[in-house]
Amino acid sequence: MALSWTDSAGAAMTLNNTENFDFSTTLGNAYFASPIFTASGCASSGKELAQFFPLSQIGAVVTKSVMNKPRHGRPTPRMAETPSGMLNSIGLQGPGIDAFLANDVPWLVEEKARVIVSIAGETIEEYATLARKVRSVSGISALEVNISCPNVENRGLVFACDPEASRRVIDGVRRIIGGDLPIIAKLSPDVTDLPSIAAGVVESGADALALINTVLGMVINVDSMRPHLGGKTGGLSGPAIRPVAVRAIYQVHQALPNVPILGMGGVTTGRDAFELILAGASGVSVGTASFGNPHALIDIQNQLHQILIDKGFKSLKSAIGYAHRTDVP
Amino acid sequence: MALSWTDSAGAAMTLNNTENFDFSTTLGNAYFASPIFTASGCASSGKELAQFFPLSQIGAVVTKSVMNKPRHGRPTPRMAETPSGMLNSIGLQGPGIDAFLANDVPWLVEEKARVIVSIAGETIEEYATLARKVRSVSGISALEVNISCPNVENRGLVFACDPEASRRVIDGVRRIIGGDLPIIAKLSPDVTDLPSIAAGVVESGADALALINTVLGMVINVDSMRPHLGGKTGGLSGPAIRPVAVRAIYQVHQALPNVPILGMGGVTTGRDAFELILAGASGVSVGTASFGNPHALIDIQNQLHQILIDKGFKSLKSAIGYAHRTDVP
Amino acid sequence: MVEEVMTTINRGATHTFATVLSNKRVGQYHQILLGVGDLVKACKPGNFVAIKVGGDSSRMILRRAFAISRVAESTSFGGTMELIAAPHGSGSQWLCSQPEGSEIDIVAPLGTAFGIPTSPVNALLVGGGYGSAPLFGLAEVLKSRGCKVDMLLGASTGAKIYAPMEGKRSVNSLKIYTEDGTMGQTGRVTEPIVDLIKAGSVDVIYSCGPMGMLSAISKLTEGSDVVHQCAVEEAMACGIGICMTCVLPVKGSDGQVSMLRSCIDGPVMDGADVQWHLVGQTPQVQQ
Amino acid sequence: MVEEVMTTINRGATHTFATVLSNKRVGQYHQILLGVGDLVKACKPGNFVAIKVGGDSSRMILRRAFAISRVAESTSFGGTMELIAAPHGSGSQWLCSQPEGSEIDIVAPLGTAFGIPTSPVNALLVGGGYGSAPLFGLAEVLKSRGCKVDMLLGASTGAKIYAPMEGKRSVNSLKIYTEDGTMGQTGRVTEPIVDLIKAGSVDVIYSCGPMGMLSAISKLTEGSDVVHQCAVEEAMACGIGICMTCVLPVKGSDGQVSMLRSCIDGPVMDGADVQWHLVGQTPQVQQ
Ligand SMILES: Cc1cc2nc3c(=O)[nH]c(=O)nc-3n(C[C@H](O)[C@H](O)[C@H](O)COP(=O)(O)OP(=O)(O)OC[C@H]3O[C@@H](n4cnc5c(N)ncnc54)[C@H](O)[C@@H]3O)c2cc1C
Ligand SMILES: Cc1cc2nc3c(=O)[nH]c(=O)nc-3n(C[C@H](O)[C@H](O)[C@H](O)COP(=O)(O)OP(=O)(O)OC[C@H]3O[C@@H](n4cnc5c(N)ncnc54)[C@H](O)[C@@H]3O)c2cc1C
Ligand SMILES: Cc1cc2nc3c(=O)[nH]c(=O)nc-3n(C[C@H](O)[C@H](O)[C@H](O)COP(=O)(O)O)c2cc1C
Ligand SMILES: Cc1cc2nc3c(=O)[nH]c(=O)nc-3n(C[C@H](O)[C@H](O)[C@H](O)COP(=O)(O)O)c2cc1C
Ligand code: FES
Ligand code: FES
Repeated sequence: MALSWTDSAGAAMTLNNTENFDFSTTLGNAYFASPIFTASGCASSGKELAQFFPLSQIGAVVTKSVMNKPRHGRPTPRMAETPSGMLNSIGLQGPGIDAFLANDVPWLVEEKARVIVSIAGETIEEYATLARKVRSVSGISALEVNISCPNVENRGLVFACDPEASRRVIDGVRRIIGGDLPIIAKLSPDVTDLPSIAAGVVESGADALALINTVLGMVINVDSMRPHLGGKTGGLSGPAIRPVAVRAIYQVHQALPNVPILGMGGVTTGRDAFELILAGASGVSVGTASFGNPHALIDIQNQLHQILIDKGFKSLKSAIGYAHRTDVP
Repeated sequence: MALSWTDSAGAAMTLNNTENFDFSTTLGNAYFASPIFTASGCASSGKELAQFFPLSQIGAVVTKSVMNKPRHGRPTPRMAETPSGMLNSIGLQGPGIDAFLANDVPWLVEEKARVIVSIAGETIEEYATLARKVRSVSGISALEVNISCPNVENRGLVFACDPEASRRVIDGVRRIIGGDLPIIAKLSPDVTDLPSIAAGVVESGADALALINTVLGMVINVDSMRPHLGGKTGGLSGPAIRPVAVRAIYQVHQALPNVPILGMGGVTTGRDAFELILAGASGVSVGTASFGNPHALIDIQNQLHQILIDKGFKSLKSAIGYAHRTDVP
Repeated sequence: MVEEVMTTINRGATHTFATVLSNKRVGQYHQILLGVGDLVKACKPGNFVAIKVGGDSSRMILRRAFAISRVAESTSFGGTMELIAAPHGSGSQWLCSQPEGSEIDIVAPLGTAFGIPTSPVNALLVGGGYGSAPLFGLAEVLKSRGCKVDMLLGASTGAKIYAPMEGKRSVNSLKIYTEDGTMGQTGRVTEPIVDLIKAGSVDVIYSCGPMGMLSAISKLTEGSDVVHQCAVEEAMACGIGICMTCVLPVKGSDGQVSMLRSCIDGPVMDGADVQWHLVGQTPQVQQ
Repeated sequence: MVEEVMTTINRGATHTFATVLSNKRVGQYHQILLGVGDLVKACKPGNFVAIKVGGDSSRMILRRAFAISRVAESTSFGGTMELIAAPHGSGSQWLCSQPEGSEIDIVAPLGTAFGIPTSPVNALLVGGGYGSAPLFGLAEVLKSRGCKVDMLLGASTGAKIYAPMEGKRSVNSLKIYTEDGTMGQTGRVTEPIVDLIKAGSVDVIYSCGPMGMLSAISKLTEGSDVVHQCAVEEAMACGIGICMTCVLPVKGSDGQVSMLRSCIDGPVMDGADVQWHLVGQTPQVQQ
């Protein structure tokens, strides 16, 4: 059985050598040679995946959401496998923004990876502080603002579930960042009216949207007869939620056709990435799939590249939102 | 290979013969000998499943949501299989309430099935009309009010996504029904704050809640490069959404511990039904599982019965919400 | 008024396990023989079987439908059922990869059967791709009733023609059409039908194959006296009438169009009743 | 300040296919021999392998972790890797049902290895259930370094003791404990350890088994000079350090507790550093 990814350098060559096809994408003013990115929290800070392929070969590394202070996260068990999916409750364990910017970003830059830094805060002020620190560092292509964490100032409500709080976070970050670094607002699908939340953060200055974060779920351990996860509820990811991701991307692209979307949710193959792109994604993050297949990003990237060419597209960009076309079938 | 369900009569005997164990449940003032019901829309009107087991052997038949007028529903394709799930967009095809009450209910009553009638309307007035017609028929154990359909009077917004509209539907139905027939309000998980929608309908007179209806999803057909379903979006059901169902049931049971919940979403085995019961369900509807296994209801019922006994429960009721207990583990 | 026809499921339907007795590649298809015991007694040409695919921990939760190609009772194996399956996506590929001896979970027989004329008639059997599978069993029945049985088989390419040796014995004539000319005549199976109808040499057409072919034949028989019984193929979630996903717009005797379930009101339907132009749309409700 | 230790993944880790060369039942376990080629060169006692389970259309999306029991290079098969797997849930049952000749998708070797002393010491190897699997390979290495190797194996019942004939040759002594007394002495494997430590006859304990056993041994070695290297078993979503699900609270050299990934900072950890009382809780962040 031949393994496509044993020679990942060769695979990348194929991508570059194809003439007449443009695989690149943009999010705001940031350019990426490939639309396939890691998903925040599913590639740690990058070092671990680098064992399997050079990080310079994929579109970008989206780093794990980092908070201002170091954080232990939630107690174990932190995961439960579910049918075609999994729940996680990591609780944003991490080294804190200072250690992260001092150690992880320089390493990624050295590896020639495109870097998107994801930040998470418990208060609007914390987001602003994080943005200020990120702004002072070079080598970063975009800022992903993960607003799917609980707002400690407002009854623990998740920012992205509250239109007003979402807007204020993005507004605060935008003021600090100025116009240079594209801001990608990462939204939760657990809301009644996603397009209106999306419109709100775009109005407040988001250049792009990341859709979708995990879906709130829970598993009861039938042996202990208690919630299985240490954190009780967790985020559902993986192929199980792909139809929700496709719907979210389609809805938001329909409402805001000019806002680029970084799509994600259950992408495991090039076919899946293609589905999200047809729905309206300009780029695709791969999360849970890497847990089952360390070469998932490279495999998906190669497959997507081939599919687009086979379908006759001249560029990735011409496939974005193609499922919305209105000509008679 | 022995098939437990080839002799379903024998299987049922086992259930009845167990002394010292009470498998019954109640929703409002309605009593059911078993907590395992069909899910609305997943058993048609009952006749078709009766080929595989007597309908009198399960807890109840919840009939397909019926509207006032006959309806063709949505165009095909109406379904797409997804990882561990499926999307459907049937669009409430049905004969209309008059034909339904004249033909289907008497047949079910004759079969000695416990009947829960599910109604769906496009206006608050239509729900009231439906309730009036249902009230005039005997042999019905409860009324399930499916408010997960679009409200034609209010921007097509789904009733169950709008706290005020949900309340008004249930209020209208409650006024008509009086105190006799338990009202089960069926809610959508596609909302920001499910417990508050639940509290609203309970305040308006719902005796019980049905959780969850399908999750809004979409599949793009990568051959045609257009939305696969005739209705574009569809409802996601099956094991993929079980963690969402468990979370919804747990959350609502925590907020409203005295309101019985008819749980559903991805239940395929007795273990799954047990999980929903531990989370807080008083009864469990089985939907999509019957498509893959026509004996699913009987299998699940037998397995659940055995699990409860093996775990040492003296009654189904003592297991309801057991995962919420606060004694130290 | 749209009055929904309350059909009930095929009374012979049983949910049971079957044993794979053999699994052979034939062109681009797999010929799969299942040991199913007494269940064969209830099977009629046109019926189908719904098969659980992918094993116990599969992400595929729905059954897959396959026409019953033919059934037999053998002394060594008891009742056997043959399927002709194309390895299309994951589910059918799984089925085609099941080795001899595997146990598979089936529900059968399901759906309606081809109507058999009470007097000897001239029958034309038209099959597209694996659609020929149930036609050979049908041919045998028709022959035994004294019918003249002509058969036309078509496919895009020769490897997609299924026409077993034994099968050929039960027809009076067999013509093959392939679009790429790799077997039989080059062209579409529908081409010769016009002339056959005009010549009055056909009383009934039985067809099974892609929806486009069935619809084309319905058009050709329009206005003629030729009866057209076609076995449709709509995506099915349950196969047993409980999900309402497999519907087709069909005109009833009262002239009203309703959305009928192709799993229990079909797969065999009267081609003249199916509203082919409305497939993929919703008819207006007339009250 | 909590400073996260930036470990990198085992440098030998490779993602490849392996062939099942044999699969035998041994008591309640399956002894599975995989042909893995040159990859064996990178494997050390204590490392594990992450295996994709369930086939292509499985609903199981995560790999399953198994300790590498031992590796060998044979002339006929090239490099081979042995696993001892208990058929627990769907994933491990799938693995245990793979016939000879199957190709399985693996990532190995992963994680840390047992530390090997540079001078000959008295080593006590303690295994619970299938936890004995990696200890026999370890015993060979220790023997070759001139260590004295005593082994204690325990399980609830005899069928859960894994102690192959060949393995017994590489230890100086082997004692078996079962809770139901069906094999060896009745009782827990931890019982004799106190006396061994007191007697000063042990320098290093290597342990592998249920978390309860590892924690109990850590308690017994507390305050003594005995080094305790244990191979932990936390649920792992990725096995390669990218998901942060497999963490354990571990005290660093600076006295601070951090949540370390047991897939790359483990599975072999210093039992004295693991904060057993905090497992399943979150330590306070000290700044
Ligand atoms: C009444 C009937 C009889 C059939 N008889 C045969 C037969 O004799 N031989 C044969 O090879 N095939 C037959 N088919 C088609 C067969 O059911 C599909 O090829 C099969 O379902 C594809 O499943 P998959 O997992 O391989 O493909 P996928 O494309 O992965 O399937 C995804 C989903 O779409 C549905 N689907 C995909 N293609 C079809 C299709 N053509 N028709 C209906 N549903 C589809 C599947 O059931 C599944 O739910 C028949 C279909 C019907 C409805
Ligand atoms: C480092 C390490 C080494 C291991 N070595 C062996 C070995 O040599 N032999 C052996 O038989 N088993 C070993 N295990 C345990 C083995 O991984 C589990 O039995 C297996 O994952 C169970 O999967 P399942 O699908 O059969 O069970 P399920 O219970 O259905 O699994 C559901 C989920 O829980 C996880 N899970 C369940 N039980 C365990 C467990 N005990 N440890 C970790 N995760 C678990 C699974 O990985 C899966 O994600 C080891 C585990 C780890 C972490
Ligand atoms: C273990 C794990 C950790 C995650 N951590 C983060 C995070 O720190 N920040 C964030 O924005 N999203 C996080 N996510 C969500 C993913 O980035 C992604 O939005 C989601 O998992 C859906 O994609 P997938 O199905 O490809 O995994 C995490 C997901 C998983 C599974
Ligand atoms: C084909 C199909 C049709 C459905 N029709 C209805 C309906 O008419 N009314 C309703 O309240 N729910 C309907 N549902 C939702 C189910 O009753 C149930 O809430 C949902 O499918 C989750 O349960 P499951 O995963 O067991 O299917 C339908 C679901 C399916 C799959
Ligand atoms: S396939 Fe379910 S009703 Fe026909
Ligand atoms: S299992 Fe993913 S980090 Fe250890």
